[in-house]
Amino acid sequence: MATVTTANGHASEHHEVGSNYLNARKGVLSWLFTLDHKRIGVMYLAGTLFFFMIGGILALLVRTELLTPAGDLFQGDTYNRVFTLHGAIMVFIFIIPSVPAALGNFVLPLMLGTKDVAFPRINLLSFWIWMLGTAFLLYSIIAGSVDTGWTFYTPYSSDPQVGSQAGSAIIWALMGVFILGFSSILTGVNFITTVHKMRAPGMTWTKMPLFIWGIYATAVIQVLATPVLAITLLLLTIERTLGIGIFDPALGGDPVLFQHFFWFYSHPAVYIMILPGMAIISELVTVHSKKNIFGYKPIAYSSMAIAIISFLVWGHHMFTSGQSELASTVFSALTFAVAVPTAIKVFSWVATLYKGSISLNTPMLYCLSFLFLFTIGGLTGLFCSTLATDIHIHDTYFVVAHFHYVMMGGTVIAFLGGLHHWWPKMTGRWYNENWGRFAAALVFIGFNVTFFSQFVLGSQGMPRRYHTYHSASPDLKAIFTKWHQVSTVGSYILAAGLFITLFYLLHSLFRGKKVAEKNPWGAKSLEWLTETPPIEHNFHEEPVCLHGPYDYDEISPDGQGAGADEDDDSPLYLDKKTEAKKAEEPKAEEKKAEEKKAEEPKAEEKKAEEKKAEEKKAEEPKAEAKKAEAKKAEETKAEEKKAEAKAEAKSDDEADKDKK
Amino acid sequence: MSAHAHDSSEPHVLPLKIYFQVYGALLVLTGATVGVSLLDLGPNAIYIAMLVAVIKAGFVVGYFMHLRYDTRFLSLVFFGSLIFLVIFFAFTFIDLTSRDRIDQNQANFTLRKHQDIQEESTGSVTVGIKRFRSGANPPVLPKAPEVKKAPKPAAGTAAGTGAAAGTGAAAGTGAAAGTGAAAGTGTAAGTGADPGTGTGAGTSEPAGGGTAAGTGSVAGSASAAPGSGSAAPAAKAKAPAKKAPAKKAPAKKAH
Amino acid sequence: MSYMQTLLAGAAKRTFWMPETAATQAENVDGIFYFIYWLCVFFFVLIVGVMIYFVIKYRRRGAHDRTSDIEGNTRLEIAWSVIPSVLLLVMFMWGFRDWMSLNVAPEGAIDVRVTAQRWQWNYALPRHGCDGVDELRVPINEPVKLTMSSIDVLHSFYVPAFRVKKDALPNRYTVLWFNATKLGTFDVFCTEYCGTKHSTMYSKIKVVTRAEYDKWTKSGCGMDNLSPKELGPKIFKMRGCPACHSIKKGVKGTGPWLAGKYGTIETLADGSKVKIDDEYIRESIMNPNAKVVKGFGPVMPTFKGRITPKQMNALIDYIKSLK
Amino acid sequence: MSAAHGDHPKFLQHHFHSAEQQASASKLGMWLFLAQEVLFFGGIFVAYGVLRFLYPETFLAAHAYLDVKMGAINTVILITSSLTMALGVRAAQTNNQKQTVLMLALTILFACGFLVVKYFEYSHKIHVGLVTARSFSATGIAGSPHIFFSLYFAMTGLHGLHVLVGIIVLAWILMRARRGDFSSAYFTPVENAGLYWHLVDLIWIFLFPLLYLVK
Repeated sequence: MATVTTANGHASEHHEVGSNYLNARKGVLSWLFTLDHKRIGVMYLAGTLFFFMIGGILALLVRTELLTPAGDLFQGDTYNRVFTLHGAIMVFIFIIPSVPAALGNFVLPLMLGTKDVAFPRINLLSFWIWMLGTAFLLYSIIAGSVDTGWTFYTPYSSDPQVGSQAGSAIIWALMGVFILGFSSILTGVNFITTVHKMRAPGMTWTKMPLFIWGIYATAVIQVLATPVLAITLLLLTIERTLGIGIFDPALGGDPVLFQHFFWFYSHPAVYIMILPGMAIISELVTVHSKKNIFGYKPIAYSSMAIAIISFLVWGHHMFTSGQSELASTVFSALTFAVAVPTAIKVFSWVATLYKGSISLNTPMLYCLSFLFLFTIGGLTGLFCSTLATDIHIHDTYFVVAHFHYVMMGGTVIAFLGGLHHWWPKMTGRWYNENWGRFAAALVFIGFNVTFFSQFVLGSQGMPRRYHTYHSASPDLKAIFTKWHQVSTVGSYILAAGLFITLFYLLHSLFRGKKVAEKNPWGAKSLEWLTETPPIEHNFHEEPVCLHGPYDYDEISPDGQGAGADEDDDSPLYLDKKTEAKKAEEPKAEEKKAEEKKAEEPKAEEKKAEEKKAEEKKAEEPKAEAKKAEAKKAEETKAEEKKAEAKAEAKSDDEADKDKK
Repeated sequence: MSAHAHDSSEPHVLPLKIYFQVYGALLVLTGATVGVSLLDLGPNAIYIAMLVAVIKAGFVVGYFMHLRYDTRFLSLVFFGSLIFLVIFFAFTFIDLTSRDRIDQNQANFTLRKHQDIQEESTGSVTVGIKRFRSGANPPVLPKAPEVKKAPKPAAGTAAGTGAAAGTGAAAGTGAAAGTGAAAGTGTAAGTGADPGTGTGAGTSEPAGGGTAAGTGSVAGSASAAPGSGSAAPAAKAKAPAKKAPAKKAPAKKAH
Repeated sequence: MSYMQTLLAGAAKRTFWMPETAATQAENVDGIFYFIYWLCVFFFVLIVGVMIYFVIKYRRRGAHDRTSDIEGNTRLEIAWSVIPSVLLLVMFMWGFRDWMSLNVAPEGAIDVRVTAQRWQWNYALPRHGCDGVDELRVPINEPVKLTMSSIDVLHSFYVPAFRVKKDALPNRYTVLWFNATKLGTFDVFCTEYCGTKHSTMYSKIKVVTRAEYDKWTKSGCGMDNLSPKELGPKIFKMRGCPACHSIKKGVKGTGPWLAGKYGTIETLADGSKVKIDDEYIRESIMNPNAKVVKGFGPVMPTFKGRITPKQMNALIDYIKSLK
Repeated sequence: MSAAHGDHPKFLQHHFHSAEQQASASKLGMWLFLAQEVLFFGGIFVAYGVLRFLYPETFLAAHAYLDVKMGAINTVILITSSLTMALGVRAAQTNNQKQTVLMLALTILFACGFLVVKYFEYSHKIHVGLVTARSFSATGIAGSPHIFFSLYFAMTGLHGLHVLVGIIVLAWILMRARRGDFSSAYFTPVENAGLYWHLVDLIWIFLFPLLYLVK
C-alpha cells in the first residue's frame, strides 16, 4: 500500500464526514460553473453518452433501411443526411471527447495525486465550447442538414452548383466541428501540462499508470493535429462562400489537396480515438488479473510511437483518389510501421494474463472482449494498408467493418469497461454484476454479427454509403441482401445489449448498493486511495508515490497464478458484494435531481446516456465469447478447427455460469 | 518544499541593451528583404527571402520570447510543432510533384474554368456548368501601380515556397523543377509547358478528334492532349525518362 | 508463385470472400488477399486462443491467489516485434509489386474515355469516333485502358469482378486498365459519394468476343441500330444540348428553349424574322452563328463533322416532337 | 502590491504547490497553445506553397498589384510593437509598473496602426475588384489571379483577426497592470500575452515576403 505522508504543510480544509464532490455543493449553477475536474468529467460523460445514443439510433435507421435492396424507408437525400449525421455525431461529438474528456478528466488528476488539472478554468471552458460546438452541429440539422458525409469532400461540399444543395447547413456544421476541435485542443493542452508539472512527489514517468501514458499520447495528437482540421474547415467555409480556388476545381483548386488537408488531421484523430481505449485496457488487464503489466516500457513507448507515426500515414485513405503512385507507396510502407507498436501492445496485454488471477467481472469481460474485437480490427487493417488489396476494398463495407471493429469494438467497448471499472469510485454505487455480464454478452454477439457480416459484404464489392443496392446484378444483389439482413439483425441485438446497460446503470445510480470500501478492486493506482466517491479536493493529505502502479499484494516471486494458495475459498471479487452496507444516503438522488434541472433537456439525459453506456459495455463472460465464436465459426468454415478447441472449455464454463 | 514565492523563481531579466540590438537587427533585416526583392534574382529569390525571414524569426523567438533562456522542453515543443508542419508540407509535395510519373495524362492539371468550357468546340459530353457570374463586363484594371521592369519570366519558379520558419528548401522533396509556365487563359499565348505539373489554364478536353484548345500541353513526347486519338504516350513500365523540355519562347504575359 | 496463387485464390468462380475473378489482375489481388487472410486467421486464433486458455487456467479461485511477479521478457518482446515486422514487409512488397502492374497500362491498350457525370457513366471510344455510350463493350483477353474524368463532383469507377477502382476527378485525368478474361456482364459501381443518386450510379461492362466487339464498334457503338425515335433524344443528350437548351417551355438557359417552337416565327438578333423549320434547325446546328435569336449570345459551338446525317434527321424529329 | 510573503499568496491557485510551479505550468500551457497556432497558420502556408507550385505565373503576375510600401510599413509597425511588448514584459519583471503600463499602451497603439494600414490596403483592393474568387472582377492579370488574391485575403485576414484578438487581450492585461496585479513575483499573464503577440509578429514576418515581395 502506498504510505501516505503529508507532503507539505498544506492545511487541508475541514471536511465533514460523508461530503464528497457530488454533494459538496448544491444547485445547477454549482455544476455548470464548477472548476472541479471530477464534475466536469461527469458532465462530459453525460453529454457524450447522450449523443452516443442519438448516433446509435441514427445507425439503427441506416441499418433498417439496408434491410431491403430498394430504398423504401427513406426517400432521396434523407438517407444521405442520416448517415452523415451518424458519422459526424459519433466522430466529433462522442468518440473524440468521450474517453479523454469524460474518464480522463475524472481519473487523470486522481491518478497523478493532484487536486485538479493544471488549468481548471480552461477545463470548464473546454466543456462549454463542446456544448457550443454541439449546438452548432445540431442547428445544422434544422438549417437543412448536411449530406456530404462526415468527410466533407470537395467539390461536393464546396460548390453549390454541382454539389450539395444543403445550403447554409454545411457552414453551420463546419463551424460546429471547428468549435468542437477547439474544445479538444484545450483538453489536450490541459492534460499535457498536468502530466508534466503536477505529478505527485515520487511519481517518475515510469511510475505513472499506463492510463496516463495513453491519455498523454492522445493529448499530444490533439494539440498537434486538431489545428490543421481547424484551418481546413476554415478554408472550406471560405471556399464555399467567398471562393478561394484551393479545393474547388471550378475555381482552379484540387480536391485531392482537400483530402490531404482533411486526412492529415483525421488519421491522427482515429488514434485520438483508440489510444485512450488502449490506455483503459492497460489498466483493466492488470487490475483484474492482479498481475504486473507485462512490459511496462514497451507499452508506454509504443503509445508515444503510435502518436508520432500517426502523423506520417494519412495517405492510405487516398490510394484510389488519384494521388500519385510514389505518395501511395510511401504512405503504404509507413502504415505498416504503425502496425508494429499496436501489435506489441496487444501481445503484451495477453501476456499480462499469464499466471494472473483473472476475475471475470464486467470490466474484465469488456477488456477481454476488447482484445478479441480489436485484434480483428487491427488485423483487417492489414488488408487496407496493402496497396493491391486496398484497391479492391477501398470505400466498400470492408472498410466500414474495419473501422467499426477498431472504433466501436475498440474504443467504445474499452470505454464501457473503464466506465464499469471506475463506476464505484465515481458514483459510490455498485451496478448489478449479473446484468452487467448478460448485457456484455449481448453486446459482444450483436457486435460480431453486425460487423463481421459487413466484412463479407465489403469484399464481395458492396460500396459504402449506398442508399439502395437494387441496381446490382441479380446474384450480387442476392448476396448483398442476405448479408445486409444478417448485419441488421445483429445491430438490433447490439442495440438491445446497449439499452440494457443503460437501464441497469441508471438503476444503480438510484438504488445501487453503496460502495463501502475505498478500493473495491484492490488496485494500486492513487485514485483508489481517496474516498468513494472522492472528496472535493481529491486527497486529505497529498499522497506520495512510493511504488509502481501495479505492485499488487498478491504478487509474490514464486506465485504460479490463480489457485496457488488454496486456503481461502471465498473469491476476492465476491467479498465486496456481501460486505455490510454503509447507511443509505440520498446523495445520488440529489445529484441526479440537480443535474436534471442543471442541463437543458438535450444535454441532461445523464442517466439515459449512462444506461446506454452500460448496455453497450455489458459483456459476456468467456463462455459467451466462445459461443459467439462458435456461431461465427459456422459462417466462416475456415475456423471449425478453432470451434472444437473451444468446445470443451465452454462446457466447464457453462457449469461455472450455472453455479453463480 | 515550502516554496516561498521569492527565492528560486527570480525571473530571468535581460539587459535593456539586448532588446534594442535585436530590434535594430530586425529592422535591418526587413530592409534587406525588401532590397533583395527589388533586384532581380530569378528563381532562387524565394530561398533568400525565406532565409532572411527564418533569421528574423530566430531573433524574435530566441530573445523576445526568451526561448534561449528557458527550459529545453519549451524549445522542444516549439520546434516539435515545426517538424509536424514540415511532415505535412513534405508529404503533400511528394504527391504533387510526382503525379505524372506513370502516365502523362494524369499530370494535366486541366482547369475546367468557365471560359475554357465555352471554348471547347467539340466537347463530347455536356459541360455547361457556369462557374463565374458573367454579369456586366468587369472594370478594367488600372496599370500596375508602378511600372517595374517586367519581371523576367525566366524558368517559372515552380518550386513551391514558403512553409513557415525553417523549411526554406521550398522545393520540397523530389520536386520537379518545373520549367516554363504556361501562361494565358484561353488566349493560348503561353507556349512553354511545364512537364512537372501542367499549370496551363487551358483545358484539353478529351474530345473525340477535337483539338485541345488549352495549353496545358506536356512538353516533350506527348501531343497537346490525350484528345487526339491514340497519340496518348504509352507510358513505359517504369517512370518514363523525363527530358528537361527545351524552353520554347518564354511565356509571354498576356496583359 | 502462380501455383500458390491459384491454390489460394481458388477457382475463378465466386468464393466466400471474393466475387469471381474476371481479369488477369484479379487473380494476383486474390492471391494477396488470401495470403493476408490466412495470416490473420493464424494470428487471430493464436492471440484469442492463448487469451482464452489463460483465462480458463488462471481463473481467480480465491481471494488471496498468488500471482507471479513477471515484469517483462525481453527475448519474447523482441521476437514479437521482429516477426510481425518481417511479415508486414513481405505484405508490403507483394502488395506493391502487384499494385504497380495495376497502375501501368500495357502498350497498345484499347483507349476508352470515361466521363463521370452526376449519376451516370459515359464511355467514348475515340478511335471509332463514338461516344455517349452507356454500356461499354470490351473484347476478351485484350487490355483496355480507361482515361477517366468527371464533369462535376468526385466519382470512383469500381468493377468488383476486375478488382479495379480509381476516382474520376473533375480537374484531372486518372487512368485505370484491365484485361478481361471472362465473357459476361460485370457491374460497375460508383464508390465515391456523389450525392442523391450515388447508389444508382450504375453501369455495366460487357465482355464480348473480338468479332462481336468489331461489329459493335462499326455500328457506332450501338448507336446506329437505334430507331430514329430512340436515337433523337440520345443524340440530344449526348451532344450536350440540354446544357443550354431546355426542353420545357419557358425555361431560358444560355440558349432558347425548344419546346413547342417548331413551326413558329422567331425574331432574330438583327430584327429579321425566320420560320423554325427543318432547314433552320439544320443550319443552326451546322453553322449556329448565322441566325441567332434575339436576346441570346452567339456562343453555340458548331457541330459540323460530329453529327452524321442519320443522327441529324433523328435530332430534327426529336425537336419537332417537343411540345 | 500584495506582498508575496506568507504562506498562500493571493495569486497562487489552490491546486498548485508553489508560485514557481504555477508559473512554469502556465508557460508550458502557453507554449503548447503557440505550437497549436504554428500548425494552424502552417496549414495555410502549406496551402500557399501548393497553390504557388500549381500557379507560378499567376503568383508572379498578381503580386505586382500588392502595395509593397504599405506592407513594409506594417512590418516595421509590428516589429516595433514586438519591441514595446518585450520591454513591457521586462518592466513587469522588474516591478516597474508605470513602464509596464506605458509599454502595453504603446503596443496596443502600434497594433491599431497596423489594422488601420490594413484597412487602407483592403479598401483599395475591394474597390478595384481584386477580391476573393466568387466576386473577383478584375481583368488583365495572367493566369487565375483570383486564387492569389483570395489567398491574400484569407492569410492576411486570419492574421488581422489574430491582431484584433491580441489587442483585446493586451487591453485586458493593461487594465490589470494599471490595477497593480503584476510584480516580479507574478508576471505570467503579461509574459503569456507577450508570447502570443510575438507569435503574431512572427507570422507576419513570414507573410510579408511571401505575399508582397517574392519574385
